Amino acid sequence: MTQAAFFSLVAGALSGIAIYGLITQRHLLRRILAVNVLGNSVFLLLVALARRDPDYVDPVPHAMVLTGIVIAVSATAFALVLARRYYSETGLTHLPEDEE
Amino acid sequence: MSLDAVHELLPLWALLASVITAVVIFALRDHRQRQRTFWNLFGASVKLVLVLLMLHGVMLGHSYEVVYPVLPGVTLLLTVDALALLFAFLSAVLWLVTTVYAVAYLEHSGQRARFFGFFSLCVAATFGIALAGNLFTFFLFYELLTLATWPLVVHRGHPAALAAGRTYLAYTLGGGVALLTGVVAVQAALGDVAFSAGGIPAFSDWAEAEPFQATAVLALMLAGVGVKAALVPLHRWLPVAMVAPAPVSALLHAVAVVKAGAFGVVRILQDVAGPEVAQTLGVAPVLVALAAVTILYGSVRALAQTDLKRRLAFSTVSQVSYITLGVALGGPLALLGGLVHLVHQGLMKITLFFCAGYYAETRGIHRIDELDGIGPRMPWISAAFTVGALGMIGLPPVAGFISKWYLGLGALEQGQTWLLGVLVLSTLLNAAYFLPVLRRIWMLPEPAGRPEVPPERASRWLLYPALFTAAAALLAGLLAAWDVSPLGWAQRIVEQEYPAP
Amino acid sequence: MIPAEWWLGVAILGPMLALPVLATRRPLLIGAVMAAAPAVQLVPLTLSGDLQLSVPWLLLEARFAVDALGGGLLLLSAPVSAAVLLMAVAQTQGNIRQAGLLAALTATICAFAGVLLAADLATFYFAYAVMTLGAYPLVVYRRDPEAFRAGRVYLGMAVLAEAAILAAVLLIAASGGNPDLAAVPGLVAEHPKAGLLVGLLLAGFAVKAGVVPLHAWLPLAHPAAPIPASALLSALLVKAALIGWWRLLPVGEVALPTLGLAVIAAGVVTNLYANLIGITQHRAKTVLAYSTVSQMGLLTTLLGLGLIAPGVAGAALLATVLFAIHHGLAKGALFLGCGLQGRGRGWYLLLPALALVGAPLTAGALGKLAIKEVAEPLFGPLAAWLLTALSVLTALLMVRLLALVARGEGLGGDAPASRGAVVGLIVAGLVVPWAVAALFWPELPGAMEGVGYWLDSSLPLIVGGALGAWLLVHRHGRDLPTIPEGDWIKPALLGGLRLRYALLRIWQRLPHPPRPPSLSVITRLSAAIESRLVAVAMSGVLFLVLVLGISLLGLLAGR
Amino acid sequence: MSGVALPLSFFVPLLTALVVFVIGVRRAYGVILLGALTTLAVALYVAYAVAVGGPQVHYLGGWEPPLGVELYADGLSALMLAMTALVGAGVTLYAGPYLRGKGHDGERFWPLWLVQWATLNGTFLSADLFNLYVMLELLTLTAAPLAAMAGDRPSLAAAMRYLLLALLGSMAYLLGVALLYGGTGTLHLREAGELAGAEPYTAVAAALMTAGLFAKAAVFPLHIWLMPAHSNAPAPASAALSALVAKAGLYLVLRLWLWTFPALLSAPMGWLIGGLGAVAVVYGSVQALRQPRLKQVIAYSTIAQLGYLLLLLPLVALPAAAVSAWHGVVLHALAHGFAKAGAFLAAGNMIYCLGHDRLEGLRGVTPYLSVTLLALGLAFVSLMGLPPSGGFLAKWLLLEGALAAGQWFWGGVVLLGGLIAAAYSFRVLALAHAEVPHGYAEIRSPRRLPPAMEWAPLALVLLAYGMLLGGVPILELLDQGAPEGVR
Amino acid sequence: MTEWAFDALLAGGLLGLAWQIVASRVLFRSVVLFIVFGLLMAVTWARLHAPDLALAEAAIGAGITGALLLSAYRAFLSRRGTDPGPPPVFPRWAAVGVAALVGALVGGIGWVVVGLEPPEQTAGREALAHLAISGVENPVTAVLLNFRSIDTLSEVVVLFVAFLAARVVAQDLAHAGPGDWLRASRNEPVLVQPLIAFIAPMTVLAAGYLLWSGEHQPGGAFQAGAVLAALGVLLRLTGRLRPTSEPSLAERLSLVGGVVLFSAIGLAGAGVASAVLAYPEGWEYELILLVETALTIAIALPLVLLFSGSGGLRREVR
Repeated sequence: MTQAAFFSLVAGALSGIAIYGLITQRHLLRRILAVNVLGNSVFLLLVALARRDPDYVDPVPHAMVLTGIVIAVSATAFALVLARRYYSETGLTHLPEDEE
Repeated sequence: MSLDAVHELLPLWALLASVITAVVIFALRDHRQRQRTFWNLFGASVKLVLVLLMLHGVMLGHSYEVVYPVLPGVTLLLTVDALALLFAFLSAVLWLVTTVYAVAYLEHSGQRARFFGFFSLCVAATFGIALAGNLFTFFLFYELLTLATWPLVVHRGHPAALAAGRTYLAYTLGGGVALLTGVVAVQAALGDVAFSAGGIPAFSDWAEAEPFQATAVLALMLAGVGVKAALVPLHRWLPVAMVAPAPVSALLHAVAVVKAGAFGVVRILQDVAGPEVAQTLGVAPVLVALAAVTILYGSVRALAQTDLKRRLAFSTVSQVSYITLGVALGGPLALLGGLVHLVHQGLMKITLFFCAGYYAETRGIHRIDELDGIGPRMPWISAAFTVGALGMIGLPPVAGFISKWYLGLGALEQGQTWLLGVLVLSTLLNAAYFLPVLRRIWMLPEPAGRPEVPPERASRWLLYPALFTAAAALLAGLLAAWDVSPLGWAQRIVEQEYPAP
Repeated sequence: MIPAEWWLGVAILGPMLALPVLATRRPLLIGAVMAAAPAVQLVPLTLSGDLQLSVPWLLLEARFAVDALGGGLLLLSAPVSAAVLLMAVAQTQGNIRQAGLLAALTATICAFAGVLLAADLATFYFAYAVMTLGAYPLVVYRRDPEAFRAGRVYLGMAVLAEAAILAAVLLIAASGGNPDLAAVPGLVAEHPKAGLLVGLLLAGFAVKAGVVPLHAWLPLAHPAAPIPASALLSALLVKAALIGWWRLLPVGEVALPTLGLAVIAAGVVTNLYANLIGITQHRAKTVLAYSTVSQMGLLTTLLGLGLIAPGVAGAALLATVLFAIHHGLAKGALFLGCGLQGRGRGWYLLLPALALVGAPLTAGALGKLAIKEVAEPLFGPLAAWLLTALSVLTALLMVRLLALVARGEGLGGDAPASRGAVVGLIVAGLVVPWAVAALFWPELPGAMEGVGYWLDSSLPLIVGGALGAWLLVHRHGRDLPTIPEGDWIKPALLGGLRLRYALLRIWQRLPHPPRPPSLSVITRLSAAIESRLVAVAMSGVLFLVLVLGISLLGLLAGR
Repeated sequence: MSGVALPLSFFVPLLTALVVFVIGVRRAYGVILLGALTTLAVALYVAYAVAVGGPQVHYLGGWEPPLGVELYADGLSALMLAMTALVGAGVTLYAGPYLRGKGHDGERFWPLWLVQWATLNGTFLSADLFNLYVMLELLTLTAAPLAAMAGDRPSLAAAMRYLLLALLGSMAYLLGVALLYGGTGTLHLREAGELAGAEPYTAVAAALMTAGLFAKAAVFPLHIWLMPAHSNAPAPASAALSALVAKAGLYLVLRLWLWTFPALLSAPMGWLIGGLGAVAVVYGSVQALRQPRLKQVIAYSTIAQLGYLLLLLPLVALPAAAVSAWHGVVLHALAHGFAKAGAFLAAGNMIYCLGHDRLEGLRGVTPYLSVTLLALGLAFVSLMGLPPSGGFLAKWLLLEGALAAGQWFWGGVVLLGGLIAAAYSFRVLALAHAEVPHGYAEIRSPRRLPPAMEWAPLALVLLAYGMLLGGVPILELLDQGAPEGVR
Repeated sequence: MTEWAFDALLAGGLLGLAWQIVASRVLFRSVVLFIVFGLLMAVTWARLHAPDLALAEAAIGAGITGALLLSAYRAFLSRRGTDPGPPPVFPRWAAVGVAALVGALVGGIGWVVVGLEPPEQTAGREALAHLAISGVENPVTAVLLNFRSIDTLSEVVVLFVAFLAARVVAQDLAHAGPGDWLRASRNEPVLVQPLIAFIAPMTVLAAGYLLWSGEHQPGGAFQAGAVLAALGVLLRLTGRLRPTSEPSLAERLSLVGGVVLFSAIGLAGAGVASAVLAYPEGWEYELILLVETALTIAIALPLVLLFSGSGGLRREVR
């Protein structure tokens, strides 16, 4: 098994964990964290795939990931601001429908 | 644009006459009563003139056609033939009359801009239905009619009106779906085909190749138009919708809606399927049976009503099925009866609703037992009512007799003697629910303590339309054998549908 | 100058055209014009030639013509109409409803003329229907419960009859469009559904003719209607049935012995029954109504004779016309006479009553003789005996009538015009039938010879008169059974009412179908579903399912 | 020259947004209008160019794919672009007076909306899968704050929910892109499709991308964020979100399945995705039936209407149905865009006048809002697919396709959806006709609408009706560059 | 072999941390472990020959994100009003079901990924082939700023939009960002002032270096911007920068300047070069550097403002 394939599998597993977390966790902060982990897992997959061919390292996925990281931090920042505003308006750390 | 081109597009101008009227009226503010009345009457008159021009043209052997491709393989087609003009002329005349009536009727109510706007739109749609040259165009205007009439039905806005509106929509939109399915299925199978007298040739080929599908499609289309034609068991909306103001009822029952349904039956049976195909597919006999049931059912139900307009509404249920019956029977005589009843029923029923509205508006009379002794008090309107009612019974010389005559002959021509029984029974029932009303109007003494209403509240313009239509109904029967009478015109249509061998 | 054939139209519409005179409000003028107007009905008779009027734009190409039947009955119609209108003007002087009554009367008269003169099927039906309906306002003119009850019964039965006639008319038209009336008997005879057709026609017109048991409206309507209206009903309207029968049925075309016998039986029974019931009645006009029924029975019998033997059809028709004229004039005079005031009015009634009984030298004797002439070849002496027996009953009935009139009060005003009308009718009743007989059946008056005839014709009068006088003197008619006017109709209506209530009760007890589930169920259900779906967790799970599902299908597609 | 129009349609609104941000809305209102009009002109020019000269291509930076990013305008893109421009112009005209009237200065709204417009144009033009990812993220990040703008509990929760699902969706999409790039080595939409075929990785990629886009476009089981988000946004934003943003997601779904994954489009796949669409059609309409507020009704109607677009997938594989269904679906997208935007703007007028959009409040408002109610009524008519609206033409074509191929089920869905749509529509319209209840006293008379607000909804809705006249040219334009099966 | 062991250890660490992040009972631990996760990610990038990413991840993924998360965590601690209590726990049976589904997905992705053959022709190969005419030597920078520059442009727009979006839902300054602005006072530890005086210029220098070096070696506008942003965070935390609710004109210009400049050059490309976003021949390097400089600021400023939770910042003069 090549290193790329190995890390691809790791990326898959990471995305699984992240999605599981996104579904089962209800605290907004944790959900945002889960989304971030999911993003990282996708980035990992991209970079791992860029590394498959022993001849060269594909720069395109790298550029994609770089773009992705900035987008991820933007989205995270907005999500956090939103979550904080939500918390201050409602006093809830989770979405209203998750109330038992 | 040369004059010839303008002339060629006459159907379009006539259609636009009412559409533009509608738009202008929508744009007028509510209190601009004079302007609105002017536009109303102007639009109606212009339209009537244009229709007359077309009538003239068609009599000279000219044919009009307006084509506009809407989608690839789907065209908007307006054609003018004798059948189209029969309905178009009827609606144009009655629109003018009803407009006069409605202007007087709604003089003091709110939301007149909305009302008259939709009123005009409604007539535009009716006109479109009349002139539709293919199924797509027909459906387009057919549904437009539903939309344009709904605001009129719920115009009063009270809960009963809203409930009536709901029922109306439930039935008509459901029917629209059935019709749409059928129409699209025809389009999918045959492409863009225009109506043709005696049936579309491609349709009969199709019916031979795929009888099951053709039957289903035909049944769907007929069910669709059957809703507006108030065939049992699709009739329930009609009596409910009578909560609408009287001009609307007149429109629904006489000018537009049920007529559109009946006209649709004519078009589909005669000009799409063709009478023979409909007969072989077994659709026509079922329709005949349904129409017969409806005729009797409507009359029986009318008997039990105590509200005048409700009684009239059930009477419509029964009467409109005469048209369906005539067409479904499928012979020249029966078709003649059905077609001529299209006009006659319109004239008579509109008279009755005008009168009912007049009673309601001037005296607050809604129930039949409140009519006691109103005849001597209001002789003119009551005379009009009497003419209408007698016509409905089928009593000569009012027009209803002529229809019944040809329907009966048609039934016998087709060897359906039992239908004679239906017609006779229906006559009896009609008499049974109309004659007591007449008796109350003319014979019973006026109850004591009926409030005296100052005569000026009853606008003369509520009276004249009723008198006009009553006279028309009377003359249509009296002068039936004249060339330009409805009967004469219907004969012209029948000659096209059943060309002499 | 009006073309000759248009006088037919004038004859029909004449009385109607006189109506505007009402606007003058001058009683004398009105009376004179109204009484004179029906005279135009006689104009076509004076014009020579075969009058035919065709109006291609009217109705279904209307046609009019005069023939023996129509022309003969015009001779009846004109004097009766004139007298009736005169009486109506006189009696309703100052009444605000005078115009209404006169309008209804003239409309009915015009329609009757239309029935007589119509030469095509549709126009005939039209005129007949208008006449039927036009009589309704006459019946309910008094606006009291009695009048309304009578009107209801009249209208109900008339409309039922109308329906039967309509069916028959359509059946005929189906085989010949809108045929000339002259062609109708032939069409009916050859019609594939001839049996049904003849049945419908017989039954339909029988209501108007008052054949038992379809006579019930007559004894109700006559007493309820005002005097002139009653006269019109009895003298003219019921005769329209004869026209219907004779014009439409294939009399003279084919022999229908069974049917003919049945019709004769019905006629005889009608006569017998109506006379018997009539004797029990307590109001003069009711008695007269039953008398009309009984006399119409005789006319029905003539139709039956015509049906049995085409050979005698011509004679039977002539007899019918003759008897109808006689009866109409006599009955009209009797009714109008009832409307006179004062002690002397019984004398006015005597002559017409004698005529009805068929006393010698009266027109009645002529009529009865005509019937006998027609019937004897077929039934021999039986016919004469039967006729005599029935006449005895008629005589009894007339005694009853005169007694009632002598005792009772007059019903109308006592204007000289009224008396004039009555006298006019009596005179016409003496003259016209004889004139007709002399013109068209010259040998008939010749048959009134010999002692046998005189005995025969006076026998009923003597026997009946004596019996009646005896009953009158000794019993005063007190212990006669009380039979309601219209005999069977009252119990029948009551029974119908009870049945209706019973049915209503049953209907109310029937289980009603359950209401369909309302929209709220759907909305509640959808709300429940939506609240389950709304959690992000649920969305996540569904998202996973979606991904796996599409992947799986995609993999399968790849295979 | 015409090639430059493609990038311009992205850059013009973007730069307008930036300029507006810098110099402030109060001074830049003219700039906004100028930018909007320029964008409209550019978009219409693109449509014209495509109609005349066939599909237009612009390689950004001059680099051809797979190296660079291609902007590609075929008939579909051009139509969506034009629709966006028209709706966008309407929204822009409307938003100014609306926000001023509601007491906002619009500092937050304008840049977000203009960037969103630019992004929409970019989404419709871009032929690059990764670039589309960026565009999708931009859409999310512009849409979520618009939804949260009211700042109260329901709208914040809605925005939060939307954000979480949208992020999940974009990550899934990106994962799919990664797989696709890993398998084909290209990010170009069509090239990837040509290279990919029906491989396992394509299947998984398709699944991830489709599901991700479903989450973004609120397709049936993942629709829950849409109603609260769209109904709580300011009216012009709602209009843009419902008419354009959600549709952009579905536009991509259709693009992907027709251009990139046609090999995977088997009959069961069609049934699955079309089935979801069918359920959405029915379910969304039923939900709309029970909503107490106007904007909620309209928002649920969006869920239902978007479902129609998915009906293309089961039909497009059948030769008898393909062309009609394709035409019908695109017409539906257009008609829905106009009608929905008009409906939301009309609802905005109601809020503006009455201060709320509870349906009961529609009683007796006719005198003040007659034009608005006309627009609303016409919009609903188009939504339920009755003539003479564009929605009717779309439904006609869909039905014709379905019936021509003997697919009565899909035809039935179209019809049933129309019926339920009629039910919720007329529930609303009936209240507009209803009389004022007894004892009703007007506390304050409604405000008068500025003309721009009064007429903008009607103008938009009438565009949906104009399609009756322009059906043939529109479909001719659509045929430019259409894929094999649907030409 | 050691490499494999290292990779395995790395993978194990990533998975373990990820599990802890989503499943640990203590939220704070999750937040902190996420920062660690980011650092571990950076190491992984490095292992996978992606040094650009390693830099960016360390600066942005771990650094800025971590700061944002921590300040958000703090905000969630400050309970106001009623105590909502912890969010309800997800039912176990459902969790098992979710796990099964997730497992299936992971299995599917894994199976597909392992079977994925590298294609012959890729966009990456093309990029490397065209590197010579791109104007820069670092292939990643070439892709970002030349071949696929529209992505970069859009991505900066994303950042800008995130800032705008955050302003929409922003709270008042006292509760936004890291909380109350603490005026730099005499109470602060004595080392702070000298350290900042040292760090600030050094950081700017480092950023400048990263920016410049991005042309031929790992680095570039993102990394430089992230480093600058980190400086901003530091200054904000130590009270050297005061939050203001609205951005000043200069700030507004800086926020949009990058994109505007980039767009302007790009649109000019339609005239002077062949296409939009094409650089005129021979000017590639200069223009890319210019754009990158503007972008650095356009990246740094929104990040700082997002952390600060404010519309703008003012220098605090003591």
